[in-house]
Amino acid sequence: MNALRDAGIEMIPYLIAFVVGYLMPWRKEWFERFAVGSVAALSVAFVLGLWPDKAVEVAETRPEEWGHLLNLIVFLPLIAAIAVVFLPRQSPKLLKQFTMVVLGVDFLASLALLGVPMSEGWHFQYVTEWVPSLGIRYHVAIDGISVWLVLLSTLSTPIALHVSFGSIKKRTKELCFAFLMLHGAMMGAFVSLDLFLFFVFWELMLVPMILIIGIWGGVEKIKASYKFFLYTMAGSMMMLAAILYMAWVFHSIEGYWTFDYLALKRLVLPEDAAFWCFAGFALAFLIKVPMFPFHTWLPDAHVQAPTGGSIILAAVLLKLGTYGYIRFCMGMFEGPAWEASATLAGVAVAGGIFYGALCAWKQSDIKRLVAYSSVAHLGFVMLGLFSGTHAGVSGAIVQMINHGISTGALFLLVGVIYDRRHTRQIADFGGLAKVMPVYTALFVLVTMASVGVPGTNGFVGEFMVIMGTMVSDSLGRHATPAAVGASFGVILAALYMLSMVQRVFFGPLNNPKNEKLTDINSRELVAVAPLVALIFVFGLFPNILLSRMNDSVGATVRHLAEGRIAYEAHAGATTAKLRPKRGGPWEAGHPSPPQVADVAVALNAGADK
Amino acid sequence: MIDLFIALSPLLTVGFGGLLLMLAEALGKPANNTGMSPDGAVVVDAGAGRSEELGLLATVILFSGAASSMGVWLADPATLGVELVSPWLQVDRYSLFFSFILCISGGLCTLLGGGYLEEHKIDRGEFFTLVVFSTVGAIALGFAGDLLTVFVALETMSLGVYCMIGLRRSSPRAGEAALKYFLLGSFAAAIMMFGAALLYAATGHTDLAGIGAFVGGLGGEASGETAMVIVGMLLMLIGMAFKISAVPFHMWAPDAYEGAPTPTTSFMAAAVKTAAFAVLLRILLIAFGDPRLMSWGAGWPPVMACLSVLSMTIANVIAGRQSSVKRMLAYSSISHAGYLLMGVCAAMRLPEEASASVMFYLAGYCISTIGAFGALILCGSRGKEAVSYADLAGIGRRHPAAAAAFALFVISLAGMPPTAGFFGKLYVFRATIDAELYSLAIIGLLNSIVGAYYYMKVLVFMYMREPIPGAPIAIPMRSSMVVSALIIAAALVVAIGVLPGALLEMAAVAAAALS
Amino acid sequence: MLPGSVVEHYLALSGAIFTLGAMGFLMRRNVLIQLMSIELMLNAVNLLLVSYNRVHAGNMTGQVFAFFVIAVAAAEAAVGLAIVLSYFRIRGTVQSDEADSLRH
Amino acid sequence: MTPGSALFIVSAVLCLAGAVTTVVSRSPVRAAMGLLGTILGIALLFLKLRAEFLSAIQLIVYAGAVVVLFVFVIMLLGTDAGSEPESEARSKIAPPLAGGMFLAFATALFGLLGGAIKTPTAFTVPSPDHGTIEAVGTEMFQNTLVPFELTTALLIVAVVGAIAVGRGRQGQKPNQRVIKNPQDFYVGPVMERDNVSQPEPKESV
Repeated sequence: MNALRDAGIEMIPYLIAFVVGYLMPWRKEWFERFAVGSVAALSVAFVLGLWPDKAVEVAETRPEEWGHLLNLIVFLPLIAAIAVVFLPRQSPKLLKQFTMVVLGVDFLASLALLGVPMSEGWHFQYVTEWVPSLGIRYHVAIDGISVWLVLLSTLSTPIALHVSFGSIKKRTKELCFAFLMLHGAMMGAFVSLDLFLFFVFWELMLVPMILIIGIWGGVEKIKASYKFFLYTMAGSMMMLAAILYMAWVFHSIEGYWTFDYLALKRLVLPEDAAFWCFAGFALAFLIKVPMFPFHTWLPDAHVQAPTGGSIILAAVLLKLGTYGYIRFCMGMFEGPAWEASATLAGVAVAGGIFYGALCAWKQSDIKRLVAYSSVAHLGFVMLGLFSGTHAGVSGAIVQMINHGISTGALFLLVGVIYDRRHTRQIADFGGLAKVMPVYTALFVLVTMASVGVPGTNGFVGEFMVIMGTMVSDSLGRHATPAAVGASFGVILAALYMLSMVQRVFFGPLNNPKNEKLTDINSRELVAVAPLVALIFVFGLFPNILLSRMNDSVGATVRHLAEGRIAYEAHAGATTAKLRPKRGGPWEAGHPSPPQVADVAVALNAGADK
Repeated sequence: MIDLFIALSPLLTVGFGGLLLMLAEALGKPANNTGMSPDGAVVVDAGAGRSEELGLLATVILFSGAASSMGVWLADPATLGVELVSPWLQVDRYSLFFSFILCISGGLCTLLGGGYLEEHKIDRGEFFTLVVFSTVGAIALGFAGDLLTVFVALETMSLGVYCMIGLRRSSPRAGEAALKYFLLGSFAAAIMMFGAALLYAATGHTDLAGIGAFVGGLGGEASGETAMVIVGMLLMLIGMAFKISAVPFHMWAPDAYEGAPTPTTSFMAAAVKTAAFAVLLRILLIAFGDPRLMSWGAGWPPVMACLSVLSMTIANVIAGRQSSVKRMLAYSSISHAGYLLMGVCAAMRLPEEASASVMFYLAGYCISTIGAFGALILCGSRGKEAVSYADLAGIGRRHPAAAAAFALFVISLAGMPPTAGFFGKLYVFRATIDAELYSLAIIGLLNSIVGAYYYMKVLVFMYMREPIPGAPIAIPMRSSMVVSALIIAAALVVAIGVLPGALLEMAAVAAAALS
Repeated sequence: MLPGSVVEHYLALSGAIFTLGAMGFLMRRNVLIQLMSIELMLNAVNLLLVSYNRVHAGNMTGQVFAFFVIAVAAAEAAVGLAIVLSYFRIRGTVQSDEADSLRH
Repeated sequence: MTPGSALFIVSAVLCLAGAVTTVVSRSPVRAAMGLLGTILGIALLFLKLRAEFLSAIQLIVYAGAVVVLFVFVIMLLGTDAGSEPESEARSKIAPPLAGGMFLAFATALFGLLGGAIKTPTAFTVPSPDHGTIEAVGTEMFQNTLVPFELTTALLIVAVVGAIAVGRGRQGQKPNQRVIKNPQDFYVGPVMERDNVSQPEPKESV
């Protein structure tokens, strides 16, 4: 009887899969449904059968945290994306509701992440074997930095999709699929602590994003999506080479394969190798940010993408570059990151903040202007990261969140008038304040946040970045010029944003086409309201952000300094060495050598017997 | 003795299955599909009009070949008295891995053929016999441990493929493709045979292990034997390079791929290439596995590295400029040969890891490329094949399922997650980096960016462009056989891409059996 | 050394036939002659195998190999001629450089 | 000059002359005769090398079957098939270039070989039954049985394939349909923009 009950319990996943498959509203005949159900059950059997059964014990589990929460957040959208494939394309309403419900659940689940204080160490950690023979593990966790980015994404995606449903009427199925896939991949990239897993999610974001740009984009959509794709691909290939090289060095020292961040972080590479690996990672992230010489894909992508795509791109996707820089470049290549920071800071100020601002000033297309303002804002973020100080890095992270909120809101608002007038040229507008008062108010508010007026969120981040830059060790004598340059950048930002607002909303209403414009409708208001609220919440109470990220930022800055010292002590060496384990909460979940070093050898030994 | 038959069961199953297929073809209902030859005589094709049932039978035969490979793998071939057929046929886990892949590939191709031949009015039963016997040759090539078996097997496989290309007798393009492939293929075989004869002349052995032992026993100074071994090796490698269509010996490939019926193309791109790599790795590692021949100085690695770099770069550049998708896929398969050769190069320092990576890559590549050609088949119908990019425009809406499948396989070929191609590429690059061939790995990575461009072009045309109104477009066909082939291939691509562990371990074990 | 008394003479002869065959294959555009050139190359292979079997005279491997090469060559010729025939029916020519419709 | 050397010289000249004839002659028939000459020369050399059985096989299979097959095909195509002057070749440069490259390649290879071979290798004295039918048969059916069995697959493929390819032309032409309105074949909701010409989405095919 017991055996029967156990068998019954084991059958549950298959039964669930079968029932779900059977109920898919895809085909009418029962045998077709039956076939789909069977296929679903079979695939569950397949996955369960192939999954390596050697689960790894996490070093320290926190009792108050539910280990599967991150899995839920990451895989709910991905599984939903697969489910969307089987939903009928004839009923867009069902598709929309399904997608929104999934994203809503994802958002609520991510709110639970705020339930625990972000103390030292990783939270909600979950580790299991994925591909044991290559040393690849499924290792996810968050800290005070990534938790905000996860929340930013779970908030932005539903908003972006809500906006998209308003303006996009065709090919809803593909839209839902792309957004869910993109969302899941972004979540995965933010929480992965295995470099390989990170790379998988990083690459997984590409295809949905090019679909979003390429299917629902503007006139030049195909060129823009090619550009986006090739730039990102170029960066990620170099990153892949660096990842593989580091895994190999670790293997040759320790004798087992791993791609784990915590393990590879311990590597102290010789100068050349460290530089090239840093360059590989930095290239991937700086392209994604994008920083000055690599920024040319961004205006095209933003201008051509549909409003929803622009929001996701600005709010979340670009943050992957900055997040990757903090986590991986500063986390694993402390020495080269430190050495390169003065140069890169110069580029960030001159090429990002100044050049971006000047380009923005010259634009006649509002969306393009906002896109270039993104380049300038991200210059601030990068400057804060390069400073390597507690204030600078915190400011950069705050600025990342703020940029996500305010630029996302700006793109949303630009989308609103684009839907009405199908143009984004500044010259076509003027005096909109008279016909669209609510819209104008919102736009001015968001512009204020973007410019960094005190009281809005933008001010906190920029202020902290400039303060942090001023006292930075890593920038040395370049610290003060960089800080001063950045301050000028703030002024420039005010100039170009306010002049745009002035030309679009104030002055005479001289274009007759603008006289009939309707004000912002409820759907758009619902979308933009949370962002506007957050502008004030974070502007007035920045401590909500700062208190949670404090420990993580402290650890990042501390590890950066320590790692630099280890790197300099290792200078001149030709071989890599492994820093001893630091211990403590930041190395919980570090991989341990497998029982037998090489799986192939183990299997062979078995075969010989 | 019965053990031996069990050990050889993959080969025997497929071989006798082929005979059964011929019987079924000959004894079945007389053809309902007659045509007139130019001189007025009525031409009756055996097995005409029955391509679905014959295709299904062939698929069953080939899949049971795959099943028996798995069975022998599990039963541990070393215990099955295989020394009786050694060294002619080396029944080890290495060859079983390949016979498994080859049977799966062949089975998918016959499934595609079942739908395609009927739709395009070339439904002739010979196709399936040829596929099955070519697969016999391919499996035997994977098993071969002696130059003699290598040749017989290679020719069995190639002759079948030549005829499969020329099967569509009314099409000048198919005739041309068959002619070109035949001429260059036989030329390559002749060059390879001369190389083999030189190896025999120098060593007195035709079995690979014997050659390897003789080479190991050669003294350090330059002697006639050394020179003959090196020249023989070079000629063998040139012949092999033709078979795997590596640049600059690739001239035949795009034409042959384009002119052939698409199921044949997929067979050529998948099974022929896989079998050629199987024997290439075995020859390089067993016969030329001597450290002196595995060096940058006088051995095969520099040759392989040159071929690899040329194949990747040139094929990728040309592929980006094609207007025909089928031709693009042909060039893409050449560039994949380049990536694979990179893994072969890495075998100079890390024989096991590198050959495991090549084997894993081949498994993923075979399934993805067959799937891509299958999706291309599904996009056309009734004599109008979808070949150009323009034919694919708007397929994302005309036939969403075909487009989704095509997208998946193209993503796999481009090496992006979550697909089999991604892990294959990763594994090959890892082997290359581990073997300290950094510049080769960087060239490979740069090439995969170029490659990504033309793979993305397929996505762009399927999802982002619309057909020009009024232009003749290919209507997607309906065929349960093609669809089932695609479902199987897609399931495998995703399964390997998400949970590659089992196959990786198989490849590692198989590679360990090689040395 | 009298001609034919050492095996290198056979190697040279076989190499010459092989080279002639390969050049014939590469330089001629008549498919039939290209096929014949391939047969020449295979004959060179046979000569090499059989002559070196007198050096490694312990077994008959070389001769048996040559036997298989003959079998393979015959099969190849049959298939090749069938393909040429089919091609001639369609195009009315056996010039291989007129086989270029695939590039356009 | 021993009779053996004389035989070698005669056969070598026959082989080379035949090969050159094959390669240069305009007429396929003459080329086939050249091939026949080479085959005969090699059969003679086989005799001298104590390969009586192979010599017979060479004559039977090559001279008796392959060359006859060639001649047969040439007759089938018309004796002048392909014998027209090759001046209309599309590319005048490529063939000589390829041939020249191969010649250089072969010269380099054989030069390397010739340079490396310091001392000539004499023939060993073979066992008395070297090359007889019995010896070859024993070798073939005892040791090389496996490849021999594999040859069955080769021959089946060759027979089936040659028949499949070489038989008469197929009768039917592919039936092609030209579709005027691509929207007919779309699945799913058709949007306003697509709807201009066609009010209802239809099933495809």
